[in-house]
Parts: sequence; C-alpha cells; structure tokens
Amino acid sequence: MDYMSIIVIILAVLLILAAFFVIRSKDLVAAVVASAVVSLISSIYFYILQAPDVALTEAAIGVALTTIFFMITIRKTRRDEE
Amino acid sequence: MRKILAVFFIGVFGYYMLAILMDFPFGIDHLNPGLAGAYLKDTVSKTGAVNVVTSIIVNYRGFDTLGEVTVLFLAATGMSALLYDGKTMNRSRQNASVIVKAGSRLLFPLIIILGAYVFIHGHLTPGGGFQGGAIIASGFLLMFISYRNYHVSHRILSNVESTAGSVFVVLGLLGLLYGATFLENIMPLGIPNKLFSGGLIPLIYIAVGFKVGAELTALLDTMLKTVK
Amino acid sequence: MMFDPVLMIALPLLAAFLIPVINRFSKAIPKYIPVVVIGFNLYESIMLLPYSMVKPVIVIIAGWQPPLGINLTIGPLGNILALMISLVGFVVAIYNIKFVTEEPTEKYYMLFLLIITGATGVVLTGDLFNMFVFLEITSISAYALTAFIRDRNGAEAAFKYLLIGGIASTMILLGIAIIYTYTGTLNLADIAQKMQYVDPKIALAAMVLLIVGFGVEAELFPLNGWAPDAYSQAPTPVGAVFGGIVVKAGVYGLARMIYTIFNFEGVFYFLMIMGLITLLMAEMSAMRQSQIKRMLAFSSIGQMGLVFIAFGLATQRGVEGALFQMLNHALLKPLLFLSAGYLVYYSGSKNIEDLDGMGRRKPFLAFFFAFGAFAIMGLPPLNGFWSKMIIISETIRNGFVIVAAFVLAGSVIEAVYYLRVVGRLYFKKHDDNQQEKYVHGSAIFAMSILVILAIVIGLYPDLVMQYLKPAAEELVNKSLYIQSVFAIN
Amino acid sequence: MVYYIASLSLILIGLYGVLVKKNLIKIVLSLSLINAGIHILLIAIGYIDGRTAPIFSTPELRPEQMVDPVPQALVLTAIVIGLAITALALTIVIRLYDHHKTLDVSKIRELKW
Repeated sequence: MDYMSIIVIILAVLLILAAFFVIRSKDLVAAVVASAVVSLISSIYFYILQAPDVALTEAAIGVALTTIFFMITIRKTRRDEE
Repeated sequence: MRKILAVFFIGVFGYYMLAILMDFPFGIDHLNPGLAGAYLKDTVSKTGAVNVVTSIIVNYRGFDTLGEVTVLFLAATGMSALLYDGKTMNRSRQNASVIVKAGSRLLFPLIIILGAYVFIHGHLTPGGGFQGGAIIASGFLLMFISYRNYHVSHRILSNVESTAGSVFVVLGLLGLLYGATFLENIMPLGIPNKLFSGGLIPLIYIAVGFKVGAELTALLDTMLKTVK
Repeated sequence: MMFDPVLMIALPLLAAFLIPVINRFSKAIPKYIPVVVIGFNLYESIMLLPYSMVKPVIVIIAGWQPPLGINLTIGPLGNILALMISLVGFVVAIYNIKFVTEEPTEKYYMLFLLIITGATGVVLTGDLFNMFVFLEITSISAYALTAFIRDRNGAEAAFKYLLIGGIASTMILLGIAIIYTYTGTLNLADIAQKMQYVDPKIALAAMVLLIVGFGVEAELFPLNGWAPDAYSQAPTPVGAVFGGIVVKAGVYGLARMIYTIFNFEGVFYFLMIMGLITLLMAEMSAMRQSQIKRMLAFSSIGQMGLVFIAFGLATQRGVEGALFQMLNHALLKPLLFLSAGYLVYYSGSKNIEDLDGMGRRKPFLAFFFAFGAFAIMGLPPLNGFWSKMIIISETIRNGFVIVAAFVLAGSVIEAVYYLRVVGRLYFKKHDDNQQEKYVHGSAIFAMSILVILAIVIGLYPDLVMQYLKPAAEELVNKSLYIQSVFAIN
Repeated sequence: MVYYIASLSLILIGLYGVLVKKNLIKIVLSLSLINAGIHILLIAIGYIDGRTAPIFSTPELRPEQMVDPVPQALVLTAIVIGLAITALALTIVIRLYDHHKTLDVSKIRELKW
C-alpha cells in the first residue's frame, strides 16, 4: 500500500462522511458547507485521476458558484430544517 | 414506511450497480482504439490543439458544447423570468470592512486576468471557456460582496451574452459556408503548443468564456438583487 | 431547395441568442421570430422528406466521420417526428402572437424557441450524449415555462417536474456511463452494433436506467406524476407544446433505445403492460377531473399509453399504428389545449362546470374543441379512428385479445368524459352575461390549420401511411439504421 | 476500486435524500450529490493506471501514455448542466418560499403529489 492510495482512502472516508452530514444536518448552512467539501474532494479526485480540466471546472463551479447559489437561497428563505 | 421503502430500493439499486462495476476492473487499459485511441493519436496533427479534452469539447463534440452553452443561457433566462417582478431591487447588505474592500479592489483585476488567461489558453493548458468564465464570475462575486452598490449593467451583460453566443453559432455557420460542414475548422491549424494554433478552437473558447462569464455574473446578480 | 439540415438546430439557437438584443430595439419583433424560424424548420423538414425516405441523411458536424464526431442521422422516423414537432411548434407560435401577455414576454419567446429546438435536436441527432444534452435543453426550458405564470401553483408544479426530471437526467447519465464503459463509443449506430457483445446483465441495467430517464418525458407510468400539474399550471400554449412536442421527443428516445440499441424480447411485454396500466390509470383519473386542463393532461397520458401498447407489439404494423397515433395526438392535443385555453380565458375559470353554453357564445372555439374531442375519441371518418383501428386490430391479430378489450374499455371511458364536456358546451344554458371579448384571428388561423390537417388525414389516411411505413421499418429492422451510418465511410 | 465505492455511496446517499427528505433545499442538495457521484464514477472509468493527463504539453509524450479523454469531456458538459439545473431549482425554491413561507414539501401540497 503506497502513500497515494492511503490518501485516496482517507479522502473517500471524508467524502462519505461529508455526504452523510449533508443529509443528516439540521442546519442548512452546515449542510451546504459539507456539500462544498464533497465538491472539493471530488475536485481533488479528478486531479489525482489525471483530469485537470475537470478538476478546474469542479473547483470553480462546484465548490464556489454552486455553494454561493445555495447560500443566497438560504439567506432568502430560512436556515433551519423544520 | 417511506424510509424503509427507500432504503430497500436503494439497497437493490446499489447492489446491482456494484455488481456491474465489479465486472470492470479499475485502471486497466480499455481504450476503444477507434474512438478514444483515435482522439489521442490524431488530435495534435488534425486539430492543432495539444489539450485533447479541449479539442474533443470544442471540435469533435463541438455540437455538444453549443448545447451546453444553451443550457446555461436557458438557466439564466429562466431564472430572470421566474424572479421577474417588474422592478429591480437593491442588494441590502452591509458594506464590508475597509480591508476587505481594499483587498477586493486589488484582487478583482487579477481574477479577471486569470479568467481570461484560462480561457485564452484553453487549447494549451487545462482549462477553457467554462472554467475561465466561472473564474470571472467569481471575481464579480467578490465585488458584489464587498461593495454594496457595485453595479453591473444587465444591459451590457446581456449584450455580451448575446454577442458571444451568436459568434459561436456564426463561427459554426462559417464552417458551413467555407468548408463543408457545420463547425468545421476552417482556419489554419498553426504550430502545436503555440498560442495561435488550433484553428477555430481558441476563438470558440474565447466566445464561450465571455458568454459563460456574463451568464454566471447575471445569475449571481439576479439572485443577489432579489434578497429582501 | 434544401439547406443543410443542421440549420434546423443552429438557426433557432442563433435566434434565441439574439432575441434580447432585438428586444431592445423593438418590443414587437420577438413575437414573430419563433414563427419565422420554426416556419423555416417546417419547410426544411418537408424538403428533406424525399431524401430521407430513400435512405437516412447523415449530416456530419465539424468534419468528422461518424464514430468520431457528432452527426445528425435523419432517417424516415426522425424526419417525420421533426416535421411533427415543427408543425406543432409553428401552429403554437402563431397562436402565441396575441395570446401571451405575461411579462417578460421576450423571455417567454426565448424559452419557447429553445424547447422546440431541443426536441428537434433529440429526434435528429445520432449521438447518445448529444441526445442527452438536447433532452436537457428541452426539459430545462419546460421547467422554466411551467413556472412562468407567477402564482402559487406554478412554482409547485415546476418543482415537482424538476425533481422527477432531475432524477431522470442523472439516470440517463448513469446509463450513458455504463454504455460508454462497455462499448467505448457514443454514436447510436456504433453502440447498437457493439451492444450484442456486451453481457446481457449489464445491458439490462443500462436499458432500465435509460428507460427510466426517457420514460419521464414520455409520460410512462409510474413516472408521469408531474404531467397533470405541469400541463395545467403552465401557460396554455406550453401545455400544447408539452402534449404535442416534449412527449414526442421522450417517446422517440424510448423507442430508439428499446428498438435500436438493445435487443431484449421481454422488454416489449413490459412496455405493453406498462402502456396498459398508463392507459387505464390515466383514463380513470381523467374521468374524475373537474378542471379542463387537468382532464386534457390525463387524456394525453392515456393516449401515450396507447402508443406504448402499440410499440410493445414490436411488429411492423403495430409500430405504424403507434406512429400514426403519435401523429394524430400531435395534431389533436394542441388543438384541444389551444381551444380550451381560450374557453378558460372567456369563462374566467378553469373548471369544466363554468364552460356551460360556450357553444352558443363562442361557436368557433366550441367547434374546434368538439372537433378535437370527436377526432381523439376515434369517431369513424376522422383521423383518430384509423390509428386506433390499426392498433386494436393488430393487438388482436397478435393474440392479445384481453389487451384489446382493455383498450376498447379505455376508449369508452375517454368518449364518456369528452362527451360530457362537449355536451356542456352545447346543451347547457348559461345565464350571466360576461363582457364580449373577441377571439384573435391569429389563434383561429392556427387552430384551423390543425383542423384541416386532421380532416385531410382522416379522409386519406394512406397519404401519411406511405411515409410511416419506412419510419416503422427503421425501428423494426435496426440493421438498416446501423448500416446507413457506416455506409458513408 | 475505492473510487467506485466512494462514487456509488454518493449516488446512493443522494438518492436516499431525494426520496426521503422533506426540506426543499435538502432535496436540491441531494440531487447535486448524485451528480457528483456520477461525475467521479465517469472519470474513474476513464482512468488507466500509470498514465498522464491527455495534454501534449511536451513533445516527448506519446498517446499510449494517456488516460481516456472522452469521459473528461462528458463530465465537463455534465457539470455545467448540473449547475444549470441547480440554479433553476433554487430559483423555484425561492418562489415557493415566497408563496408558502415554508420549505417543507409536506406542507406545500396544494396540488396532489
């Protein structure tokens, strides 16, 4: 087991935990941040998997813009999950 | 009840998908020589671009990209149609602190230049119109957040959007006019790894970059403006 | 004179991109742009017919031969559907001119143009992923149009539609991922050729995912929950577009997957059973509706059920019947929707009860509605009769007598609820006097086109059957399609 | 292999969220989780051990040393489409909240679900 695959496994665990957190969290802002973490980790994955174009896209669109859209929506509606 | 059903359904679905993926070991060489292999082999000599992904997106599957740009355009159109209420509102946010303001003033041009760099060099380095456009939009976002009254004219944005979109289609139509098929690469291919290479690819990606940048900025502005 | 068929997609996109700029100069011009552009599509798809009937027209894009680049593969089937789509689009575009007043109108025309472009792209393209992109264009504009009227229910219907449609699009993407993994290609003909070497277990999974994905737009049971709400909440012309255009694109995708790409015998029985359930559920629900547009929506789902049953027969004649039924549905459902739109507009209420006595006050409109109702029920000299007869006789010939009996029962239910509405239009008196509003000439003109076509097809069904035959053959005999794509190399 | 499991878990968690969750924003978030999962899956399918990104940045690179570029192009398109759907969905969520003052699906049932 080399250095890289350990990182990949750790990231996978983090990814799944973040996804669970997105579903479980009662606080929508926290859920959105967790979903940004999911995007970030997938962006790192894309980079590891030799897809720099996709990694850049995911970083710009998935991590930044989508998160901002969610944040604006929460600001306009409400923060807690009833 | 609903949860149990959902878990059951997901279990079946997941089991099936896993069984399918098990038949396909990770990381082996499985390139279809006719398609993916041909892309890798011929891209540099036939399209002049060194980034194979870019050449696939803009040239081989350029029609998809036209559709993709249209999808973003649709989202921007649909959004402004749905949030339309006859009057424009101001963003009612506090001004950010002086440090943030000064920082954004400094960073904003750099971000815009970075975005432009990314989409102009799309055929040479990772990145391209979509990434560059998204970076530009995030530059504008920074200004929206730091300055309360920072104003981007929707008129200009929509003009940029329309012009860039039309340029894409017109470049395609030129291919029909001077070549034989829509979107055909009618320009000289140039020397690989130089900025002026790849024929139409950089031109189309620049148009896409402008369009995506303007669209995403418009999306952000529309959403922010309607904050109560 | 025939132009390059790629213009059928490129020009509407160009027009849609330019509408915001044009709108600056004149508020009036954007109205007419869809009429002109879709009129061009109509002309082009008619001009294309003699060519595509002989052998599929392959349009190369960006200069790359089929498996490499994206190409349009316009066989008889694609061409006929493109003709249907641009015909309905043209009629609705004319109807739009005076009917749409909801601001911002230029956005409406952009969305309207793009929904039709997307559907045209779905039926013309010869590439699986490109099909997905165009399906997304169609469905995203459909979501936006559903919520276009800014009342409470519009947004709710749109969210429901978007949720189901969003899941469907992820399923299509997953199906494409599996197909690409095992065949290494995205060209439809190439996939169809390589699919026979793929493990049936994997092919089955990919097929299920794609059926779910396309089934949403095609209103296949149980994926059609969005339809009644979306049809009834969207602006009326959009309801007509859903019934006449979006559904056709979905059914085309479904038929292409089932007939051309995969070859499982069992799926045809599945399709027939699902079609039967769709038909019966929809007709029963339509019976119970009190709002006219919801009733029409359920009736539209029911008609699609009939189409699925006919597709499930998997015989030449059965597929011809299905295509004929789709053509009739494409003519009649918009007619019903458009006339119902004006009826609702005049009575000021969406309920069927409030349409009493419209036959006297608005003879034209009531006639259009009644004509559409009679034709879609399948009254003998009209076009709906022929397609239903083909489907039922073919079902019986293949030994599915029970299915045929259920189809007949469904038709009876259909007749009952349509007659109920028509009866109210003509034989009930309505006392209070509303202010007189005129029916716009453009709307009358638009609906007349549909009525005339329906009458002509009813009198001379062979006129269209000669075109539907090669189209059905394209589906039933898939090697024709595959060879035509690779013949150009 | 890890990638397959991670992406499949994302897809399944997202599906669970879409089917079970009642909060509108959570539903949209779950939809984007499914999309993220499919994107990782596609890229993982295109990966070939020991090969580099499909960019001929130096002349020494050979086509035989590169991963499959097609899934990367498809994912790029899919990411943008996903953004469009998310943006439109959130717009509709804002509209729904304006009308109903709640984000709970079960409380917004005027039409029959």
